[in-house]
Amino acid sequence: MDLSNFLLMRHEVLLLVIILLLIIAEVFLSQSKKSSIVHLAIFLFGIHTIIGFLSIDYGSLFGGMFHTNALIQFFKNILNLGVFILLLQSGDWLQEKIVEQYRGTEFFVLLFSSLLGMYFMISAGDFLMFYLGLELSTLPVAALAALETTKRISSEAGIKLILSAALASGTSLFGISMLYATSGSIYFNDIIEVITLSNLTILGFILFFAGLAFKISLVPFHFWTADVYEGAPISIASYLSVISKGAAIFILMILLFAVAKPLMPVWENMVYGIAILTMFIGNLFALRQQNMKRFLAFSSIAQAGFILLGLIIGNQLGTATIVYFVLIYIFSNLAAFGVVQAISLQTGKENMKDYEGLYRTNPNVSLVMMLALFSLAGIPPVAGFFGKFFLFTAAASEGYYLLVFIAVVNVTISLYYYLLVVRAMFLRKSDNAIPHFKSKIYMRLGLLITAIGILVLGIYSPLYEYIYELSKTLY
Amino acid sequence: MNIGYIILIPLIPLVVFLVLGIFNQKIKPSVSGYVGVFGLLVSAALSLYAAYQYFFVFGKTDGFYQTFSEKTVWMNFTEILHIDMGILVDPISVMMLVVVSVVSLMVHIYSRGYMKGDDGYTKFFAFLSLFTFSMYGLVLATNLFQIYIFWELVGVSSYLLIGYYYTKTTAIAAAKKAFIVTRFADFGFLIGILIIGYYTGTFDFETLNNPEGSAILNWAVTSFMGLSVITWALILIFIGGAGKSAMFPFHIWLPDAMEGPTPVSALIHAATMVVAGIFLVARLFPMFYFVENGFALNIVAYVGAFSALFAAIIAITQNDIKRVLAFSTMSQLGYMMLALGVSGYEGHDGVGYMASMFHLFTHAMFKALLFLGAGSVIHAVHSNFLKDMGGLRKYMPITNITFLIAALAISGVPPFAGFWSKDEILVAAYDQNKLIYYIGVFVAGLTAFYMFRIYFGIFWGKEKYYEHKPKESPLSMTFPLMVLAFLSITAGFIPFSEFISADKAGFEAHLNYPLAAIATLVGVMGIMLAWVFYKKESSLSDRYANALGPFYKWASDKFYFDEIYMFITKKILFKRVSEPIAKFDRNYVDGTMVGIGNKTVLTSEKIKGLQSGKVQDYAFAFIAGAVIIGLVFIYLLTS
Amino acid sequence: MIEGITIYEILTLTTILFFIGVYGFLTRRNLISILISVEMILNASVVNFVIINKYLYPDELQGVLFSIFIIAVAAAETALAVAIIINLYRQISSVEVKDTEVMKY
Amino acid sequence: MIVFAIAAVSSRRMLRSVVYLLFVLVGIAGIFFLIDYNFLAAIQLTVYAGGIIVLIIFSVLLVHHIELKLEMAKPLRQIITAIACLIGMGTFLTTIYSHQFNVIENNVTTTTAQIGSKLLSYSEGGFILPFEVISVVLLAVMIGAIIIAKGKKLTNKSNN
Amino acid sequence: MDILSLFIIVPLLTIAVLVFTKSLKQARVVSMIGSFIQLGMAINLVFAYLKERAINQDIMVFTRDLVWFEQFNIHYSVGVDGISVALLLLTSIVVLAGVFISWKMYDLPKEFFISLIVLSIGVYGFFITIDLFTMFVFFEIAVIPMYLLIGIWGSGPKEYSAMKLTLMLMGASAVLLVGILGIYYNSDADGGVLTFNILEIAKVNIPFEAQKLFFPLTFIGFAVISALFPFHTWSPDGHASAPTAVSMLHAGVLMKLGGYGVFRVAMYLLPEGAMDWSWVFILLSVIGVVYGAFSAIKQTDLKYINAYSSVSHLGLVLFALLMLNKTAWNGAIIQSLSHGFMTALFFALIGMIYERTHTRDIRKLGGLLKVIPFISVIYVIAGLASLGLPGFSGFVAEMNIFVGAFQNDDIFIRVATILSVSVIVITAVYILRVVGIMLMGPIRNDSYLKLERVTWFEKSGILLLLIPIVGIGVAPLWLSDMILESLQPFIQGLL
Repeated sequence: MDLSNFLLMRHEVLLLVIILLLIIAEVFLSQSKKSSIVHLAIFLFGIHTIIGFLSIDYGSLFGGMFHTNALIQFFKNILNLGVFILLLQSGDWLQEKIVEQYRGTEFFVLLFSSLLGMYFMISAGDFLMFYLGLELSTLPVAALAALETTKRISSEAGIKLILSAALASGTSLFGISMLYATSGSIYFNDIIEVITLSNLTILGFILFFAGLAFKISLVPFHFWTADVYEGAPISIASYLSVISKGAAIFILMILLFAVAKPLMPVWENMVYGIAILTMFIGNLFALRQQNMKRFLAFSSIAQAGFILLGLIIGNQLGTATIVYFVLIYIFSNLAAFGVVQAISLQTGKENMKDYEGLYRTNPNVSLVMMLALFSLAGIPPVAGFFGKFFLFTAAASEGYYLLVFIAVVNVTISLYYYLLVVRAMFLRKSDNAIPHFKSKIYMRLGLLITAIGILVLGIYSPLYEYIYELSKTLY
Repeated sequence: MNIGYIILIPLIPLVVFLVLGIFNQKIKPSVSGYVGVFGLLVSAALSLYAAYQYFFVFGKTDGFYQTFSEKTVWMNFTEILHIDMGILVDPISVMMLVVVSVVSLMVHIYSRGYMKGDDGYTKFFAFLSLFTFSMYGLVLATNLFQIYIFWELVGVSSYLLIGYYYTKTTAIAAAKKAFIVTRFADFGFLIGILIIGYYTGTFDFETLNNPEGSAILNWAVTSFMGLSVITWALILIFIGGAGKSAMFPFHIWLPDAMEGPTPVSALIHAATMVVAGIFLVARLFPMFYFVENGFALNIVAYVGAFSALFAAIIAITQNDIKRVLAFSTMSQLGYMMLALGVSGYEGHDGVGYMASMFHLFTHAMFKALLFLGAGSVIHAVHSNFLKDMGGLRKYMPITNITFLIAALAISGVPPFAGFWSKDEILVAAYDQNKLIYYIGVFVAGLTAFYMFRIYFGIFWGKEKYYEHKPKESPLSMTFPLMVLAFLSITAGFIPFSEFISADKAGFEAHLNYPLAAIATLVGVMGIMLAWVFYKKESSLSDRYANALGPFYKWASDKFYFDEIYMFITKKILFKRVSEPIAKFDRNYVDGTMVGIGNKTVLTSEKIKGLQSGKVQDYAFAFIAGAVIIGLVFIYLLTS
Repeated sequence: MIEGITIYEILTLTTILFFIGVYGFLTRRNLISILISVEMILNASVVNFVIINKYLYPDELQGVLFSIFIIAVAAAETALAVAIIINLYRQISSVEVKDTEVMKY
Repeated sequence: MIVFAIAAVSSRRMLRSVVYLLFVLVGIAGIFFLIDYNFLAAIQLTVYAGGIIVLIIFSVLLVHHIELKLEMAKPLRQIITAIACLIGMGTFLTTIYSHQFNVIENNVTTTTAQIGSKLLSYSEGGFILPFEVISVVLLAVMIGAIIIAKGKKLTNKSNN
Repeated sequence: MDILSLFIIVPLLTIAVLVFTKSLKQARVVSMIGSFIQLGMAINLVFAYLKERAINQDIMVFTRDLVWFEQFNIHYSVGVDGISVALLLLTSIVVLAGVFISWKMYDLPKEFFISLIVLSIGVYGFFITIDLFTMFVFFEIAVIPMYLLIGIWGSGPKEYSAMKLTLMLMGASAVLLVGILGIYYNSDADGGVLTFNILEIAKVNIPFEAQKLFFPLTFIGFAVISALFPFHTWSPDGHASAPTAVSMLHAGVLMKLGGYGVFRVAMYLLPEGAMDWSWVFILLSVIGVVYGAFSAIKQTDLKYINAYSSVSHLGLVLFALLMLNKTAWNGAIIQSLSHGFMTALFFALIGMIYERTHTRDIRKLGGLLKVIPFISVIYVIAGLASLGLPGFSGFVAEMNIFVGAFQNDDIFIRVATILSVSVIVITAVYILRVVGIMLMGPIRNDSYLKLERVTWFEKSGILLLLIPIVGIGVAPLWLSDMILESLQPFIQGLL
């Protein structure tokens, strides 16, 4: 084992370095130009993102505790991209609000360490690493959620998140312990060999699944989502709904397809039921939300439900469609959250009612929002449609026509509430509409990237083909 | 023997219509009048020439009048079924050409005077030309579908002309009624066509009418409810004809149609369009005759006879002279129908067919004359009602004379035209079916009676008060009167049977003296009766009317047929059908759709309590969920 | 190995412990006591790991090490939770669950 | 031990329940001793009894007046929860008992040295990576805890 | 660039230019030019097609095929036959007319025209593509702009109607999606590869079970947009609230997607399913025909009358499609065209009348023939056309349908046919009712005495629509033959 092996975990190492750099910078930066920490962080992370795309060889380290392959690398890059856009969108907010409270660095440190947690989580080779990654990705976010110490709901969100998280991790630990009891190992590779369809295994697996479902916020493990999203700062809500959800789905997929393959007869039915529940509950709750953050929270729950359609078939096609969808979903949701953030940054308004007549005052923002919503609703030609359609195709490939039917019914329901927002922005005229504003460069850049992404990702087919090629590596 | 030029006869009016229609605003009224008349003049000349050519030059070869046709495919349905457009020249079509062109020409000329100063002058002539075009197309049609096409066009032009005074609500209603009633009949017609097309595989008249053709020979192949489908088709087609020809029970539109300008009534609702039904039956006569031994033909006969009687009775009681004429038209049409109904095919048996055509011809002349005369009277006294008229003979002599001639003609007094044709009809009826014969004779008497009733009422009797002195109409109006009067006198002497007969061979018709005598006698009696009642203003008529009591009342209210129809349409169709449907649609069909949406929203309201905001409830759901899933998948769904 | 005590009994114990923790979590009205319950839940699994390791797979130390990490994480979790609770207390001067229901529906 | 646990979750007095918890933890440490994982028992005692309990007591004192009685949940709710928990317990236990463990009779004692070497070895079955990661976890959580607990009184010397 | 894809590209360019326009003037001129080019292309396409067809006997001509998503075997593949050519012509004409009619769109003109053209892109794409996936994409692209068009520029309860319309159509397309997936996964029944390509799928014979399962889904999915009873209720509200041009495009073009899709996908790919299910849908469509006509009788809002007559007319289209023979199909296609032109014309006229009198309630109107003769006369003509008067396109279509329907010798279908023939009477009733009340009769309101005359752009819009109606009606031969020979392969597919 020499240093070259560390190249395998380049993402992690680099991110760690960035964290340290930031801390050091914090120490040496003078009072006056604290705000420059933001630029520094974004710059560094940008570089990190770019480096992530450089080609690299794959393998596993530390006796299989850590292993990467092309797909995992690619997914880490997706996460990087998402976080980068997120940073761009929240750059202004950081400078205006957080840095004033001398919390700039901490924000980044926490955010990045949580991201680091995700890295470890998705390239974990055993349950221990997985558990640590999970915690590492959760705890700092809880801290971040409670970051706005002056806001009551912020702390409330923090406490709700951390308590639920503790319960969830406790449960899944109990489950893991059972799996350990039956299989005698915490390494995925060993477990695959010995795992069988015994009751204890199933129970352990279900408990463990619950812990993960909590992060993906599948019904009935989803309740924390809305409150936390609403209470937390927008960029954190966005982070939760996009990055951590994406990562969790990815690892769940890997575990289901790779590790728990023998349990498929159990979990495909389970996923079937949960998918239906999740879609309906998410949609029905989203239907009557006024606060945009809650609205997006529930919509993201419903989206998770759709993703399960790809999960259920458990093969390469499923993997590809899921990764593809997650990528698109990241862009769409980031766009939506970005707009919400931009507006609340300017006016502090977060309710749907405040958006009335938005188009006539701020056409560009509302156009981005419309694109995002259409993409979430799955309207061609924007990317979301392709993502959803392929998920449905995947589910149908195994003959789950009924499930697909239920899903498309839900698509229609979801279309309704997405159109409610469009209605507010475009159809309504309002005397006290949000006045015209001009966001700063970061925000504009962030929104622009997402908008382009939404428009291009779907129609540009080679992307999907590439993902499909990558997802071979899982098998 | 080139018949290509015949195509011009319909085309000229069409061109006139387009010109007048498109440049409606630009053209000065006077000009448009001349354009219309000139166009008709040309096509009338052509038709007469065509008639001469056909009957005397090339029409007859080896004893039969041949049928010439030129057609081109207009649209393909299937490999065998297609609509052709073309012209078909045979005795009756040529005869109809003459009728249409002559009457139409007269009406055109007449209208130049009658419509003077009306602000829709140009439009009026445009419509007239449109109608003439459609009528030509109808008579020249080579196949069922073509005739249906022009049938509809005729209907529409009649609609437009009846509704010509479009600010008068009565006119609108009348137009609507006329169109919809005929349209309803056409519904039957169309079904008939479809059946014929499906079972015989052709729409073409020549193929259908060929007595040796498959259409006629194979009528018995398929049957439906005891009758051959072909018979059904013929009955349905006859329904179409009945609609246009105002046979009972489709007659209700005809009286109301009098809301249109009088020349229109003369042209469309007396001379030409209304005989389309007769023409249609005549056109398909071989089929009617041969298929199922003329079952359909009997229906034709009885419907005709009944309509004739029915209308005549009503006519006696009406006070609006135009309506009287309308009902008389209806009864005359009934005459023609029954003539067709009782006709045979071979040689002299075909007398009914011939007679019907003959009567159609003569009737066109004198009925047009009657209408135009009435028009000129109305023009003079500005009223349709008998009570406003009287003693007009000294003011408008020409009208008086011509009207008298026409009245005599229709009453079947020799030597006027009506006598000859009516006589032939009675002969035919006598040979075939006594009952119908008696009806016919009775109707003849009634006809004479009501006709002279109004004649005396208008031109004799006590003078009424006219706010400005009535005077004779201008030459433009009286000239057609005179021409038509001349024709009404002479038309009878045409040896019709030479030219037109069911088997196209022609035969020697000879007057059947006893029958003729009886008919004449009855007619004269009718006239006498009228003389007694109405020559002098006497209360006689009223007394008899009262004596008849309720019956008279019914008759004068047209046996309440309008009311029945109104009830069916307004009360049943609109109230009981449309309104409920409309409501049902709004409330239930739409209701469910909307309801689904609302239900969803409601559900989301209901379940909002789940998200209670208590972290412990969330945890409870979490644990419960996990446990339940565990239970389900370990102990319930053990696979 | 504890003589006379089978693994089943110990697992039963831990399970009971686990559910007591859950019970506490669900019924206590006070954030800190909820925290206490969480500790129990975590401990239950800690014991599980250790016991399983000892009884079933004594030659590998995975369980033990796993439990060590769990303990560490638990400590961290508690620290963070306590911090948030204190901050919350600072704002609303209460650590009752019923005061953390601003956001609902 | 069970008794203490139940007491811990049902006592009306904050501090008392903490103390009960302490007993529970100690009990667990006892178990570790019994299966002679001494090192683990030590950790259990130090980290839990030493660290967490103190932390909790600390916060309790911070946010509570000692004699304050906690109001418990409504009895109905308690019952429902209890039933649910019992059902769950039933499920778990039946499942566990339905499983046939092949117990290996042994009395290998693990020394601290073994654990240490495991922790630091990066070969097969080594735990160095988690060891590193946990450090990051602790760092991050520490920072988070500090900045949050620090509240409004802001200085620019936050993390050291 | 091939001749077909231009139908996508030119509108895109138009939009690109529109984005930079500043005022209503520029916007409308730009979009007028754009749609003029479209019209030119469409006409050119007709001739090109006739020329091509002479030498090339493929089912589809001008085909072009680009791989899009290789793994799903999704292609962007286009091709036309006589049917789609005719419908493309219809679309281009209606779009141009729509632009003319909305000449005075003051509120957000740029956005209006953009959405209008997006809609037309969807329609064009739908007609040219022969790949199910692409077809579906274009289908939804065509539907979604309606929401904005009605919602922003509409009148009355516009938000409600817009939402209702969008949701019902989207729900339908959701059902459709399942159907399409079903077809896709059965397209390898003969051991071939999975494909979305219609022509390829037509070659394999899908197992009967699958056909029975997926035919109704596909049929309903498409038929809802052509107002199949009982899923038609979006159409009256939608039409009533939509701005004129949108009603024109919607009724004139968008509702044709339904019939076309049913024909191209449901009938062509799932013939056995069609035969198995036909009686159900024949029932529904006949109900729709009669029912629509009857409920039109009682309406008082012009747009509602027209919407219900659309239900009736398009019910006829579906009915004809279910007759499964060439003549009826031919009739269905021609009916689609003629109905397209006629309703577009109707809505245009209604829009003008509304613009002038500010009411659509026929009870308030009256004697318009005197004050706005041009519009009124055209209205009468349109009315006559729509009650199937010979010499107008409606007659040709209906006769084809009736004759075709009469070709199946089956008592149930006979009865259905006769019922649907009866509609010629009912139609006459409600058309003449409107004409009688609104155009004829005394003038109800003195303010109507001085209504502004028809303007040049309105005139050109009207004539644009009127000419084809008369053209088809007078000389149907070329059109019906063009369609007939395109129908040949489909008939063979049926047997």
